[in-house]
This record gives sequence, structure tokens and C-alpha cells, in this order.
Amino acid sequence: MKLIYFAWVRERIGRSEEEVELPAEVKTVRDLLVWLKTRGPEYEQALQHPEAIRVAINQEHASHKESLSGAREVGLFPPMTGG
Amino acid sequence: MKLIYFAWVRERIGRSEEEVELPAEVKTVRDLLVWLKTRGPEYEQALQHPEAIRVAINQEHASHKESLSGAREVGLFPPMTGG
Amino acid sequence: MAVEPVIRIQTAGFDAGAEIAAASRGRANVGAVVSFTGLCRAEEGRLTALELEHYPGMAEAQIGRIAGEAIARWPLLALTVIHRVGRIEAGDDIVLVVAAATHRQAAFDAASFVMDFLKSEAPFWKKEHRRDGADGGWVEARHADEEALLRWR
Amino acid sequence: MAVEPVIRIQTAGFDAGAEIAAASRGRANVGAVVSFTGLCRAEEGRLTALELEHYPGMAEAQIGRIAGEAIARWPLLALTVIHRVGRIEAGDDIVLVVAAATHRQAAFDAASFVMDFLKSEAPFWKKEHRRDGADGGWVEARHADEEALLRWR
Repeated sequence: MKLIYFAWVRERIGRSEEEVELPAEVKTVRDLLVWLKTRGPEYEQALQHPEAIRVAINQEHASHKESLSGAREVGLFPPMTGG
Repeated sequence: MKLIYFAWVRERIGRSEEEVELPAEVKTVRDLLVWLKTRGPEYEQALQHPEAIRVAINQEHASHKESLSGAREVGLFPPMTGG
Repeated sequence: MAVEPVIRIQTAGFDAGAEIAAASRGRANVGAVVSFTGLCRAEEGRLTALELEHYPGMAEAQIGRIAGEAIARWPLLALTVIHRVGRIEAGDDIVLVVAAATHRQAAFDAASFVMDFLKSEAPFWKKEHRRDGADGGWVEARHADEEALLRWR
Repeated sequence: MAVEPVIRIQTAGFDAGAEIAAASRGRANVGAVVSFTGLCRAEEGRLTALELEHYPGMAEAQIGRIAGEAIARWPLLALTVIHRVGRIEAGDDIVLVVAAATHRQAAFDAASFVMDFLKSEAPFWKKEHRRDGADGGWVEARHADEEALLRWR
């Protein structure tokens, strides 16, 4: 699965995207955020307030409760400030 | 006092403005409309539905109840359709 | 310093883009500019043009009152109202309102407010030129336009 | 026939006047065109520029969803959304929304609706370039922008 990061999530993690193999127990967006935090201090710092992280699955907004089944690309980013 | 007419009020009366001397009993806008209707068939036709006539005294909107004292210029016209 | 509105009544056309740019130029706190352009509709091909009549003097004064009211109600940084008169062909512009503010809601509300009052309280009248050559008569005031004023009371 | 929105994400500037004119050109029933231009504020001289980041692909798709929703809700005759990305200097344009309709209320409401959703649901982020050279950080979402969505539910 492709993970893609934006704004301060990207800056804190230190990369803009990566391919990951999810462990079998990671089934929802919330599981993904918990698992990513275990991958190192840069992830820990980027995701310390998971409720502030917005998520898109296959380029559509998704809640933290949503299942990852069928997800090819998951975007993680802060609240949007367009317009 | 100067009377000035617009749109179909002007067309029906057949002139765009005129100077008039008001009889002493004409004190309000409503009095003016009643008095004007006596001045000929063209006025009669223009003012047959006085409630449809909008009035401005000295270039400010005025209700039919308003006094004419101090009026130098009175505009008579249909409901406005600007914009 | 109170904003001085720009008000013009003219037979010539206007350049909406230039007026929008002018509303923010030199004003570093403008974050939002809303414009409204009103056009002469062809009314399903029935009309070729409109003839716009106005009450000279009062039209400027009345637009000035409406603009002043908008400036008193919202924190505007610029406000422009241009109203054309004379013959206006179908598809051509009739009126332009431009409102600039720091945030968008003030700009949207002020432009909408000015248009609502222009429609029903500024002394302009429209006569139709019909394609079939018949006397098209004067455009009647829309009840919806009178109703639109109520939400600002 | 359903209206096809015009959606562009670009680094270049845009010409609001040209987009407004394009929204009514060849559409004889357009009587009202509302435009919203959003600019980079200098924030009392504190900022020199903003850096606009976006999620390529999703940004276009998400604006498309917002535009489609507006077209479903109001009888629009044209709808254009242009959002710039990259470095934008203080005083320069960031975003343009143009909505055209027969009557003004639909055009005002649709432009306002699209802006409200662009602010909070389109994947764009702004980083500040401060005049003093310090790292300005990322612009935080305004609570008022989240609240603005509630009136469209």
C-alpha cells in the first residue's frame, strides 16, 4: 500500500511517500495510525495527536473508523487550509 | 414646485417634468396624487392606480403620507427595476 | 478611516477584472473580493435589448445611501458600484458590484445586500426592445426582489 | 444538459475578468455572474508570501465533487474554480470561483458554498514565508471555516 504525506505530516516524517506492507492486524485507519507510530521517533512526533490527522483513502476523505480494505493509496495530512 | 416623471408615468403624462403651483389644500404626497388626477385624462390614466406610484421628495424616497412642506422637487415613478 | 465607495452611472461598458483588481490594489489586508455582474438576458430569444432609464442625481444619491449602509454593516475595505444606462444589448453587462474585505463572509454579504437594494430601491427602470418589433413595455418589478429585502431588516 | 464545471489547479495567475466574461459568453439566459477572488494577505506586513501545497489528483477530484454538489443544488449555467499552488506573494490572487445563473441568488449561494467547502475539504495547505525570515509554520485551519459548513447541511 502507498502512503502519501502532506504539509507538516510530511515534514515531520521526513518523506513525502512510501510503500508499506501492513501487518494482518491493521484493518482500519485508526489501526494504521497506531501502527505507524511504532515505526520510529519521526512517526511518533508526526502522529502524536492522531485526532488532528485527516486521512484520504484512494483520494477520498475517510474517517478514522473506516476499513482499509481496497485501499491502494492512503494520504495523511493536517486539516486543510485551501481557498 | 418641480414635478419630474419617469418610465411609464412619464410616457402616460406625456412630459418628463413641469413646474406647478400647488393649491393650499394639497399638503401631502397623497393629496398631490389626488389633485394631479384632476388635471386631465393623461394624468388620470397615469395615476389610476395611485398605490403603484412611488414618490421621491427632493430625491429621497417618501411614503404617500409624507408632508410636502420643504419639497422643491417631487419625482413620480413606477416600482424600480434596477440592477 | 471609513471606506469611500466608488459609484458610477455611465452609458459605457465596464471592465469587471480591472475593477476587481482595483479593489485590492494597495490594500494589504484584502483577502476576499466578491463581484456581481448583472447582464441583459435574451429571455429565450424574445429580447434584443433593454433601455435603461434613471433619475439623474437621485440615482447616484440613492446608490450612495445603499453603499453607505453596507459600509456601516460590514468591515469592508473597498466597495464599487457601476450601473449602466441607455440601450443595452442582450448579453451585455448592466451592473457591477465589487466588495472587498479581509474575510469572505463580509464581502459576500455586502455584495448581495447592495444588489438586493439596487434592484428595488435605486431609481432605474427597464424598457424592453423585443425581437418581433412589438412595443415590449416596461419590465415589472419582481415580487421576489421585494421579498429579498426582508432578510436584511 | 448538465453544466460541466471548469476546474484548474495551476501555478500561474488568472484573469478574473476573462473568466467572468467566459461564464456568460454564448449563454443567453445568464443574468447574474458572481465571482470570488481570494488573495494572499500581508497580515499587517508580517508575511511576504505563502507556499501553497496540494495533493495532486485528489485536489482536482475533490474540487470536482464540490462543484458537482453545487450544480446539483442550484440552477447554474456555468461554474469555474481555479486554485493556484506554489509560492504566492502577498497581494497576489490564490483562488477564483465564478458562478453564473439566470437569477442572482443561485449565483451568490453557489459561489459561497463552493468557497466554504474549498476552505475545509479540498486538500491544500498554506505555509507562511515571514518578512523577518523566521520559519512561519503552517497556517492553522480556522474554526470559523469549519463552522461555515454547517449552514449548508
